[in-house]
Amino acid sequence: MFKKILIANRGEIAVRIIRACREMGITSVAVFSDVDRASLHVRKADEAYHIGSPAASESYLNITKILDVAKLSGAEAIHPGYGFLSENATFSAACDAARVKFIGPTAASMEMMGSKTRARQQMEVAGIPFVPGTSRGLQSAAEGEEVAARVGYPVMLKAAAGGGGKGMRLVHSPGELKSALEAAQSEAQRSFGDGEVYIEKAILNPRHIEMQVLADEHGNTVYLGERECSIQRRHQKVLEEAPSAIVSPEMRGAMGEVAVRVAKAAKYTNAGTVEFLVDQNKNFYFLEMNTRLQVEHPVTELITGLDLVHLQIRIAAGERLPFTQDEIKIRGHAVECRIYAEDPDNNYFPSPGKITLLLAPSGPGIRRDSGMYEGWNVPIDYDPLLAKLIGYGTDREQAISRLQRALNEYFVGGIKTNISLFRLILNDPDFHAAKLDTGYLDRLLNNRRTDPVPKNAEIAAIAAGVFAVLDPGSAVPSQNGSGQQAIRDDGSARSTWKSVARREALQ
Amino acid sequence: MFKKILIANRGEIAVRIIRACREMGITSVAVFSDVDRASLHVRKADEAYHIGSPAASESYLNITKILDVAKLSGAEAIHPGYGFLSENATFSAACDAARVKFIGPTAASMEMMGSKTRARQQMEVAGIPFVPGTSRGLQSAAEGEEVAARVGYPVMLKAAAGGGGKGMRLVHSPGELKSALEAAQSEAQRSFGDGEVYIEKAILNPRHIEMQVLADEHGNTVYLGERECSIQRRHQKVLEEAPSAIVSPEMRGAMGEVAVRVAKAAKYTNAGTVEFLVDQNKNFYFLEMNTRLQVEHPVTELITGLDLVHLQIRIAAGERLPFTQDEIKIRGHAVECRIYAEDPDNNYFPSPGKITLLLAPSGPGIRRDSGMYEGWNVPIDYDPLLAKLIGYGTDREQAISRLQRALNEYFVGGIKTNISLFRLILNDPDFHAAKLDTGYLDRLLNNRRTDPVPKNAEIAAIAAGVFAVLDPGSAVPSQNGSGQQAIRDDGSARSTWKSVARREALQ
Amino acid sequence: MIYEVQIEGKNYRLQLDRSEERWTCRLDGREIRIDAIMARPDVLSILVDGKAYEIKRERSALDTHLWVGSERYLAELRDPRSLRSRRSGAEDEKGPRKLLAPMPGRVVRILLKERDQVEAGRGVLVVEAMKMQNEIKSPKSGVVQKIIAAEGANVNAGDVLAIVE
Amino acid sequence: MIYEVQIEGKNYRLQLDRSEERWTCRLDGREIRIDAIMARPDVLSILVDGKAYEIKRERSALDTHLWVGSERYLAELRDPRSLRSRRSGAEDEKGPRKLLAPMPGRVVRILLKERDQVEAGRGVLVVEAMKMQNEIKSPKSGVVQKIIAAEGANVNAGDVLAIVE
Repeated sequence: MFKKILIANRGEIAVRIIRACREMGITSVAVFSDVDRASLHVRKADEAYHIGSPAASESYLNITKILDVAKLSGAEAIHPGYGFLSENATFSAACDAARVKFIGPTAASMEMMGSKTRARQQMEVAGIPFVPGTSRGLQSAAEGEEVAARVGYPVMLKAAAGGGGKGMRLVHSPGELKSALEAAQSEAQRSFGDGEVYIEKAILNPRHIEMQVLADEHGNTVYLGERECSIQRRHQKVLEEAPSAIVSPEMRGAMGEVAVRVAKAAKYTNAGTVEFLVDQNKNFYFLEMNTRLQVEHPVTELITGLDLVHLQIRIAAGERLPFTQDEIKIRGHAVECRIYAEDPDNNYFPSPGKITLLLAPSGPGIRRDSGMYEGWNVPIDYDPLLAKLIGYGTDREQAISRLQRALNEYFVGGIKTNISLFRLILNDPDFHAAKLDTGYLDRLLNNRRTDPVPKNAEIAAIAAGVFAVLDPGSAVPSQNGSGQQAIRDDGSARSTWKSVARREALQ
Repeated sequence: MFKKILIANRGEIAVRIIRACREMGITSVAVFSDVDRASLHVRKADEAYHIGSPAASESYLNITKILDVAKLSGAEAIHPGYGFLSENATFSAACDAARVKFIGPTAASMEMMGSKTRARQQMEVAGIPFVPGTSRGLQSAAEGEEVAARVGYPVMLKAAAGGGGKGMRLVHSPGELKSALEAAQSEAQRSFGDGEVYIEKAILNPRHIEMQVLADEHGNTVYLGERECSIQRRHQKVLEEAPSAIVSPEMRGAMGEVAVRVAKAAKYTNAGTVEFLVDQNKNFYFLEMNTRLQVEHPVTELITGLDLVHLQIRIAAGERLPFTQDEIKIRGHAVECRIYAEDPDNNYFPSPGKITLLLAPSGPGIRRDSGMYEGWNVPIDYDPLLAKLIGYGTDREQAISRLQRALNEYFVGGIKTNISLFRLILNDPDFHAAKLDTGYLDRLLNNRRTDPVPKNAEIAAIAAGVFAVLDPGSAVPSQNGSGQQAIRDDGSARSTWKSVARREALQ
Repeated sequence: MIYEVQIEGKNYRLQLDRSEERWTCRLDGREIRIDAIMARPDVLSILVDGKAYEIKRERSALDTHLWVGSERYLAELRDPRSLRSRRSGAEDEKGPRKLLAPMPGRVVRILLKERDQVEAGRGVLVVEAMKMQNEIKSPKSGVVQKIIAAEGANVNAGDVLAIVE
Repeated sequence: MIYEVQIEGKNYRLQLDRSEERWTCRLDGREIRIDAIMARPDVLSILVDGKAYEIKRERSALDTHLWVGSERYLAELRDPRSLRSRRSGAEDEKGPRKLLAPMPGRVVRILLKERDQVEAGRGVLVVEAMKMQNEIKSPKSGVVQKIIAAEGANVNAGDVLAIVE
């Protein structure tokens, strides 16, 4: 087993990996940029090294600096977490060259899965089910029209190097195809430096369901059940659950078999996720493979009772999987909420800044994986994921009700978060009925009418006064200098709250 | 299902029950004494009523006041938690009389189990295995000597109304018996107002293992597996785990069968616990039945995936058990630490007071049931249990390592806690080898030699200076007025820390 | 002590006094029996004849929200004088208005120059945070009187970025 | 700035200065490269050439402990003058000594009267907290000069209960 592991990441996932290292008796090495000196992963690690300025390219994406720290600290392995360098084949290869074990798949597996068209070509050989379409980039609009005619409209144009919805176009009729293709190609060129675009039959209102796989370096590969990830905004997952309400044991077995075939075809090792598109008749089609640990891995851990990060490390150390496929038992239900620093009043725009108050939920069936703490200043430079709140229950209903209970206990002061969004989702009848598809969340947010002033407005009015009595000074947000300035500059209510408070203090 | 439930308790268990109510859509009603207005259960409940002065007899033990609140608030049921009125048959009967459902067994079941000798008489009829001895109080020393001669020395004298070690005596030879009996009887009389004492063969170095049972009001009774509770101080449990390392599936089945027979013999309903003494040959003997929810119920919840409080409420509402015995599956391992406000430097004497800083652990496999929060003043009037930290893992080793990791994250400032005690236990080779009996913890604490000044003393020295530089004012414990006084009165180091800090502040 | 409180745009007249531990509370003239303590800064526990409420205060540079349980309310506290001076929305249209940064970030683009005409809702500059760009829009139609923020500068929540006259 | 630090009874001479964000640190004359920030009140993150330490300060009315990871250290910070005046334990026996309440509680029994003789370690009074009784023992042999606490009174941690001369 490794004695020391470097974590090439930050935030909640770095903390989660540091915890796994501590639990396994492995020394953890953190790296940090200028703005992360006070971040939780630096507080919690056994060792920590500064690697540069806030720009990721100068720090968390800088292969040379990270390998230098590995050498300096004597780390024998590197865990990349998710994002940053986690799916970077060059980094995986560079680790091999530096004789540091990369905790994840080989560069070859990553490269194969990196290009959607190359992956598709390989997977077709392995007999994996696909959305009907082309497995290579379109040479011309004519070719596109020919394929579209074969598979039937509507069709989807997708960038081969794509992701996050960039270079994607939905085409309903032959007339639209040519202009849509040109638009998609130029967008793909701009976004990924690669204009290759392919065509697929469009699956309307699909579900996004993914299967977790684990493969050791001795040829053993298993699946750990699916995750329902259809609830997305701007093509980003917001809430995930396991198992999926629509997946029967038979369907799980069939999807799992396919996922294992995909992994074996890619000579895949360590933890990976095979993403499927599922249509309304529960036909599932291979979408892509994520060659890393997923943000949402905890829901799988809760229903299987396994620790995926422990297992990643054991696999990377050359150990065999400690169980066979039929020893894996799924029990209960788990739902994860991604707590983002986002302002619900400003179209969920990121909201970094200082956390002035943090009330964290706990209790039965609640797991919290967090990278924040009270007093921490959330930097403006990285993505807004603050923490993950995961609810487990005997069944889906109990998992949801525990999560609702915990969300009511959760409070982050000083910055805005999307916690209220989860209250909205978890109260929605369609969510309870598991009527989900990738369009679900946009529909929910668009159809939402602003409620009439709710029943506790009078309590809020009283509370506003009680704060002024018990905490007069507080009307000036003291932790936030700019707050005072805003109050001075802006002839608005806050300044008078302040003046009221002042008179109050004199009495 | 009930619309409203009153919780006749305080602290972490009241919070835990309030959470269950919220998860089930039931309105929760808290009660509080003068010193608990700011306690967490009052913050978290839907309704809260003051019931009197700090003395438990005037508040949490006051049946009249509690039933008055039930009537006033319209609560349809009362959950007693543990301690206080939870095993008070008079209260259970009074609830019936007031037509408020008591969430627990009937008064009759409680009374039968309330007296160890009466319970023993009933259980002998049901063919439950007992430690050899008498099932009724001794009339004379002669009778005691006669029984002792039959079962063999050493023997244990026990108070029939007893508990917590009061009125207990270990007797090694006939000569000691008479005086020991008189001492036990008078102590029992003083402690319980009942001098009845019975005699049993003494089991040396026994394990204390208990079996969780659930019975609905339709005659269905199941067992949910055992808990290993041998780690005790002053006859109080400190750390519990499930399953027990020495219990095989066969032994579990046998103990479970007996526990179910005990429950049925007592016409038991709702959640209960059958305690067994287990000797070194794994023979198990019925000890007593606890007719309430146990402090340590979470370890059973984690290995079974069930919520015992939800189930208690459903049973009390007249529902049938939603599963059969063979649907209950035990998976993984769980260990619970009871976090007490106790001073390890002062023989674990209670340490109430204001919590000035609270760093709470979380992450994979960690459940925290807590009644405290930062800024709360722990009252001097009740027992010192602050919170429970429970670790779950795929196996015992992982559960322990996760708990060790979490304990290192746990910090309570302003008062003393026994957190360091758990570090000691979880690092002990005998604990890892599961070599446990009821004498384990006393042995561990007595054999413990004070370590040489450990390796990080120099870091501590540097840190002391860094605090003085970064937080000069802090040398005066500001949250604690008396602290300043102590510092002024006592011509010691702290005052100079203060003076150093002062000069520092001037630079 | 008298407070004029505005919750989600609705005004309340609140009379609130405390002697020792006892509170007297009148809301729009109606007497209400309450008990209140501050459990932590920004966290209240309020009892209103039996009902228990945990209230959390969410303060930002721009506004204050109060959470009652899981419901969130925009809250303003003011005294009658300032109220009089701000009653009509029309008056808000008069005089210069400031554009404030809603969150910390970096000014990546300035879309208008000083003395440019601007309609209400039109973007004046772009602030980037966490790899996303946010157009700061003009609160009113008028003329860009002043651009205060410099391109590339880091700004804090509440900083004044520009003024529209 | 020079500090005399005592950790678990062992003395260290610490020279510590900070200009802007840079620290200079000498422990018993040995130079050590450190970086330190205060993450929260009573919580430090200290880096000592690569090694990361989270330090938590546990303050009570009677003493200060520092947690380095999971190890707990009794810590005292003093300057040379006070040190000189307190070096020998013998001197501690001279003069009156105060008995302080180690925790909040209630004085349930007073075991000695003023002017009683008392040996070191003998109980002087009994404080009850959380249903347990704790004998407060005399730190030295001598005479009970003054009993300050009254039977039945509530006391706070650090309150002076009695003085032994």
